[in-house]
Amino acid sequence: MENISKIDLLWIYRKMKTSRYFEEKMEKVYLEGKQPVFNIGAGPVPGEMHLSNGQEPAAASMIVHLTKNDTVTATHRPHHQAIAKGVDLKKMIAEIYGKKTGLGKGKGGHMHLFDPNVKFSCGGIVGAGIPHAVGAALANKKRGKNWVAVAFIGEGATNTGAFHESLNLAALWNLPFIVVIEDNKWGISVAKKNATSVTSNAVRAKAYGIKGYSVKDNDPIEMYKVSKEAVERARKGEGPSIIEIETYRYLGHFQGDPELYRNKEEVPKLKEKDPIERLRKEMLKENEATAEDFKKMDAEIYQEVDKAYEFAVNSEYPQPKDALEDVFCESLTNAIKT
Amino acid sequence: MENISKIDLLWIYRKMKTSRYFEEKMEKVYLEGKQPVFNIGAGPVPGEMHLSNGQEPAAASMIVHLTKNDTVTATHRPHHQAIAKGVDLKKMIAEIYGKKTGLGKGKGGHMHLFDPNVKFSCGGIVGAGIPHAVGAALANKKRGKNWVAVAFIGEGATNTGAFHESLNLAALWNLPFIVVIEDNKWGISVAKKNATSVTSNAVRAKAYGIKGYSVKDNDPIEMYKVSKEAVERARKGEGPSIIEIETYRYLGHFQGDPELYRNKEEVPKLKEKDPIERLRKEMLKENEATAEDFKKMDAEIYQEVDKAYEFAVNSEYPQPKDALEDVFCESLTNAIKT
Amino acid sequence: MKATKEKTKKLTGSKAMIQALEQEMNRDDSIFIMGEDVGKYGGIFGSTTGLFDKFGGERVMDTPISETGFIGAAVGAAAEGFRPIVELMFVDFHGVVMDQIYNHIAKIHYMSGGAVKLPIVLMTAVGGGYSDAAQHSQTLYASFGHLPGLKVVAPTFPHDIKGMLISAIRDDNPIIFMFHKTLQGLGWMDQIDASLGEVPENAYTVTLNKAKVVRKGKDITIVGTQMMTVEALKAAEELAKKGIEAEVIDLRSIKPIDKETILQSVSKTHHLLVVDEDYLSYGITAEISAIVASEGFDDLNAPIGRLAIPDVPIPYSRVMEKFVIPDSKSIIDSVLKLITV
Amino acid sequence: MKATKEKTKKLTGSKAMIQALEQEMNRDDSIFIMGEDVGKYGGIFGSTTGLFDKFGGERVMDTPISETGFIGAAVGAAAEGFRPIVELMFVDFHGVVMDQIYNHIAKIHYMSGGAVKLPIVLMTAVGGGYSDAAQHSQTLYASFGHLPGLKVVAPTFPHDIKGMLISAIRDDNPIIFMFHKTLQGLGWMDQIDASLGEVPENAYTVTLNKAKVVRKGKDITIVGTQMMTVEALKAAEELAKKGIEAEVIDLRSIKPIDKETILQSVSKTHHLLVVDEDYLSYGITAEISAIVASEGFDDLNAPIGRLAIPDVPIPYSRVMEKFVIPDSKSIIDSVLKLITV
Ligand SMILES: Cc1ncc(C[n+]2csc(CCOP(=O)(O)OP(=O)(O)O)c2C)c(N)n1
Ligand SMILES: Cc1ncc(C[n+]2csc(CCOP(=O)(O)OP(=O)(O)O)c2C)c(N)n1
Ligand SMILES: [Mg+2]
Ligand SMILES: [Mg+2]
Repeated sequence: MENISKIDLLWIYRKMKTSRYFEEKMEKVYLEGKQPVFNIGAGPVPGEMHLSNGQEPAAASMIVHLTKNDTVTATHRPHHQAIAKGVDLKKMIAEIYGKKTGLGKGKGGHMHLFDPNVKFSCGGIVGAGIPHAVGAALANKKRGKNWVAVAFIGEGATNTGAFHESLNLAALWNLPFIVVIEDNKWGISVAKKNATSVTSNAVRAKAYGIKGYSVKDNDPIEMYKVSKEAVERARKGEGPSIIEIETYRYLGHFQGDPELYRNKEEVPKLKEKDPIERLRKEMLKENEATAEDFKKMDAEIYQEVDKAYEFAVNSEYPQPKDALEDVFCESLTNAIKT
Repeated sequence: MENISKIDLLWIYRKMKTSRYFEEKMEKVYLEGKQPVFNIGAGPVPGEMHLSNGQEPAAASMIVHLTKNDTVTATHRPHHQAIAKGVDLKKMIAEIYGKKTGLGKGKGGHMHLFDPNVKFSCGGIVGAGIPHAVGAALANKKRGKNWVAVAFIGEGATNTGAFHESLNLAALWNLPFIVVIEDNKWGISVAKKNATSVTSNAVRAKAYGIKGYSVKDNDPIEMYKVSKEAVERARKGEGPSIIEIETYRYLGHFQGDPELYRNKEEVPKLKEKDPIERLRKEMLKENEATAEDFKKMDAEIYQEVDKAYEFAVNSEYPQPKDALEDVFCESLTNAIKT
Repeated sequence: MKATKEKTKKLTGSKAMIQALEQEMNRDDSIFIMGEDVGKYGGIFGSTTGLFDKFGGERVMDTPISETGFIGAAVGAAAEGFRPIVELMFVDFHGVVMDQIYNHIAKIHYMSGGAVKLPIVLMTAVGGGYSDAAQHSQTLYASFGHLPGLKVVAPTFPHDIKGMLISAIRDDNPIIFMFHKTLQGLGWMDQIDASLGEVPENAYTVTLNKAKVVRKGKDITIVGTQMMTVEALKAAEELAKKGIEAEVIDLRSIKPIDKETILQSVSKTHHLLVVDEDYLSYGITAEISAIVASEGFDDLNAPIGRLAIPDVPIPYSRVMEKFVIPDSKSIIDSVLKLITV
Repeated sequence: MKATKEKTKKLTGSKAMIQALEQEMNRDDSIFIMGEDVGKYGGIFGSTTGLFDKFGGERVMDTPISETGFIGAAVGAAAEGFRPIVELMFVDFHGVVMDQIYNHIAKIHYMSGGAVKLPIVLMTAVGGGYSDAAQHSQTLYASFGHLPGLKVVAPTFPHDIKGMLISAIRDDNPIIFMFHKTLQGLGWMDQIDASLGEVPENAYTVTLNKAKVVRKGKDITIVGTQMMTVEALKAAEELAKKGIEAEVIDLRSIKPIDKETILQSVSKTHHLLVVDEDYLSYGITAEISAIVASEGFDDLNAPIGRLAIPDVPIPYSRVMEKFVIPDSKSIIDSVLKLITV
């Protein structure tokens, strides 16, 4: 952990822990109203739910290098990046609960979180967020700012046309753009080896004449260093990078996934190497923080997250007719045909 | 020209020469009815016209290694590959004239030539033909045949999502697939350096773990050798290849292109190195053929092409109502709504 | 052959699909299935469950997330004589591959003057109602219906699902086969009676281009598709109590539309309501209204009613989603407006 | 502001577009243009000629053939406060990028509850009639009109082309701006009078969502778009000689449709013919017929006429292409059928 400031280490721990606690709580509330018989459309949080437990290092150890002027685009599995990027937690949970107070007034849902204040967005179409980040990077270059744009994707998204077109554009125009590939081995039920013709997506950087990095075994420290270099290079106008990190998907693709396609030992093995626990132990060993510090920090985190959930639970639902608003900047209400 | 059979050399020459003469004649007939004022919709050959003068080596020196069981897909600039693949010349020209006797009964036109007898197809959407060839290669593998599928594209098409998705699939499934990239430096008016983030698309093979080859300066002999290796490897189940050949675009992107975007010296310089003349001289030097042989061959070629044009010119136009046929295997005529 | 009244079994929509696929794959080994998660997973909406174990990875192929790649590959494989069945999980995702669908799959037979045949079936799940939001709840019926060269079917009941899927597989033309998530009878979604039905065990075909009168009535014709047919039938029961006898037509074929069945019904009821889970503008309500207004005009005694998703994206929050997707209640309201016109 | 009657100049559609772009780019430097061959080439259909020299490569950017890349990039740039104008040469090519258009550009404002604005103009050339065959001759009006979250305009005459393009650029919503190849007045295509018109030199706006009565008449309403408006006007002259006074409406806005103007006209003429250069099923003829059949039913004295490209791909050979694209002759025939009904 040489030359990583204690502040950064604590920040990374805090964000990873916040995300983990957030997701574990979401895992529970998602099941409300879905028992004894699971029904995806029932309960206070209906629809698909993609959780990121185990994938926290990718988000926290990259985003620690970003400011609110830097852009992040994410995917259908967006909570860990959203939390690291500083998306308003209350409004984010309220959105997931479909409340009027949510980021999108309940119109978006968990796959569609937009917080322009911290330049965060995500979406449900694999690969589609990559060019959005390229566009933000283009805007930054046009404005002469040293702001960067980072697209987070899964390893499965590297085989979409959007990936290729976006990387070529970013490289061609030498944009401050980084793509972080969270290789959790799976695209739903399709293993990386059955989807991607190369074992490491870092080599794909060669196809664009840019820099490619791989981070092994979900290591928050290694991810921190690699990201630092990539972000600094981007800010200096030295062009885009591809970063692929081996990470862990503890849960199913979405909640309710029977997971018949992977063997039962995989996850327990991964959990033995839990990245948050690893970082905590490291920091204790290196005396970067005491057991007390962690206890205090964890308590703060639980309280913050719990409060945000409360806010969401206690918020109002939108009115049915609100569905007709926000299609365009001006209201559509009077233009409706029926 | 060591270890290239005379037969192959003569075949390559014949196909290149046939294509060149075909295109030069097309250049003329295309202007019929379009003078004194050029009108793209007028004359016996209306619509867009993309000619391949100067790009013959890519087609002839690859396709010499193929049989009629091997598949070729091409682009909006398809004549040189079609001729090398053995597409019925009469029906091809008839199609371009919009005649009932054409390959597509006049429904397709010059960008849409389909000859299942020799497994040739092309289309007007950049990149779209690449996955079609991947599918043919998949079919060959499923049948346990050693037949190969070759997709011909321009260098501009390497930046489409279709290119990336197709190459990854072909590599992943280890298919007998080859993509030949005709780098004529231009995608309409956009120079390769303004469109592609790497100078050579051969390096992009690394992104798929396959073999990449580049052929310099439009050389038919080098293209022959490289293609031979790639085709043999594909037949042996050793997987896909990318071949990029530097080639020449003598004419505008399409006929009528003002070409204000490239300087006037470019084409004359290229023509000094005309690949057909180069091959002819080489063969004379190496005594592979005599001036007499060439004279005789050329005469045969002119006659064959002229006859095919005659056939087209003398063929009937379709009936207006024929437009309603061939939408589905059974006739649509009675189902039409108006 | 038509459905035989012999041996039948109660199956869900999902099981009906699987049975059709299995029986046809046994019959013809030029058929193979490609798509994301069609293998071990068995299809996100249960369309291929068990087929990977029965037929192996050669004939039930998982793909990367490369829709243009593998749907484009279906063109090449079909041109070579195979009969690919390709699934793309949600209809919403087709935006990444529409070019292959409308410029190639739909047009190659025509552009080749009939020389090239592309017997491809594209299967995809449609529909909302379970809070999956704007990018996972669409039907996009008309987005496919508008484009020439495609037959687009959307069966409702298990019997039609099996029979029309077999017809689609045996057809030499490209077919878009849309199945509705809620009608698959999946254990993890809403359970509705319509997703269960008697299905003959043997293979049989149901014509692709015919609508079906699923309830006779004399007062008004209600045309629905998939879940809208189910809601229309519910509404019809309620309306009957009010003395209004609605005739309900299950469209089944989005393209071509079976005009005859619709016009004949309207010539009897003189009233028409079209209900659609797709967007209002340029949707099914538009096309059917136009057909009747131009070819059945004199049979109409009242304005045509249109009920569809108002031209808004599908919102996530349940209260708003319920508001935009038509249901038996909004159907009843519309009918009462039309009849008392 | 409305068009001022002051200083005007006769311009082609192409020149009108260029003038709109130049004046707006001078006014607001957050505007930039991206697309294939929009730079030195000046746009394949003359939409950006000269702008590269005036504004340089930073504001008039040629792109690779990566539609999902650069149209997706427009989303990110717009969210950051820029106002991208993106051209994709032919409407036919949008199949490769429909996802960015209907799932993202069209829905992000809505899904974000209004928090994100995407002031993007997508310009594209539409139309056939010059033998460019099935993949280069479509209009696909309805393919865009069907999808919520997009304003889709298709002006016909130079005055509207300039005014509506300026309105589109100033609108904070995403706009699909379709210009018709034949109406650009390009030297290398058919020369038609309609492609030339008086255009005010100063910047001005024309409302995006209004249709326009371009010829008054009492006997029948003919609704057209772009070249179909031009053909309808031609037909109207002929019909007048036969004593039939047709009112011709230039639709101009594909989405939303200006119902009021159409309904008002039909309430006067009691007859309606809709003409479309797009495909018949689920097209403009469907939507407008449905609007009138549901909201103007009592004003109709005869069945509604629909004239569009029968549901076939557009054939290459001139004789067949002319047969499938409506023209003044087929319009006259249809009108005579309807009026003598
Ligand atoms: C274009 C498109 N195709 C398919 C899907 C369905 N889908 C959603 S997530 C997913 C797997 C994504 O895998 P990966 O990119 O590795 O992300 P992960 O889920 O592992 O985080 C798929 C196939 C989609 N949303 N969009
Ligand atoms: C998807 C798509 N985008 C754009 C076009 C318009 N277009 C036709 S050819 C062409 C340039 C192609 O360049 P290249 O691939 O190098 O082939 P070349 O014309 O040089 O043979 C373009 C942009 C198209 N046909 N399809
Ligand atoms: Mg993954
Ligand atoms: Mg080129």
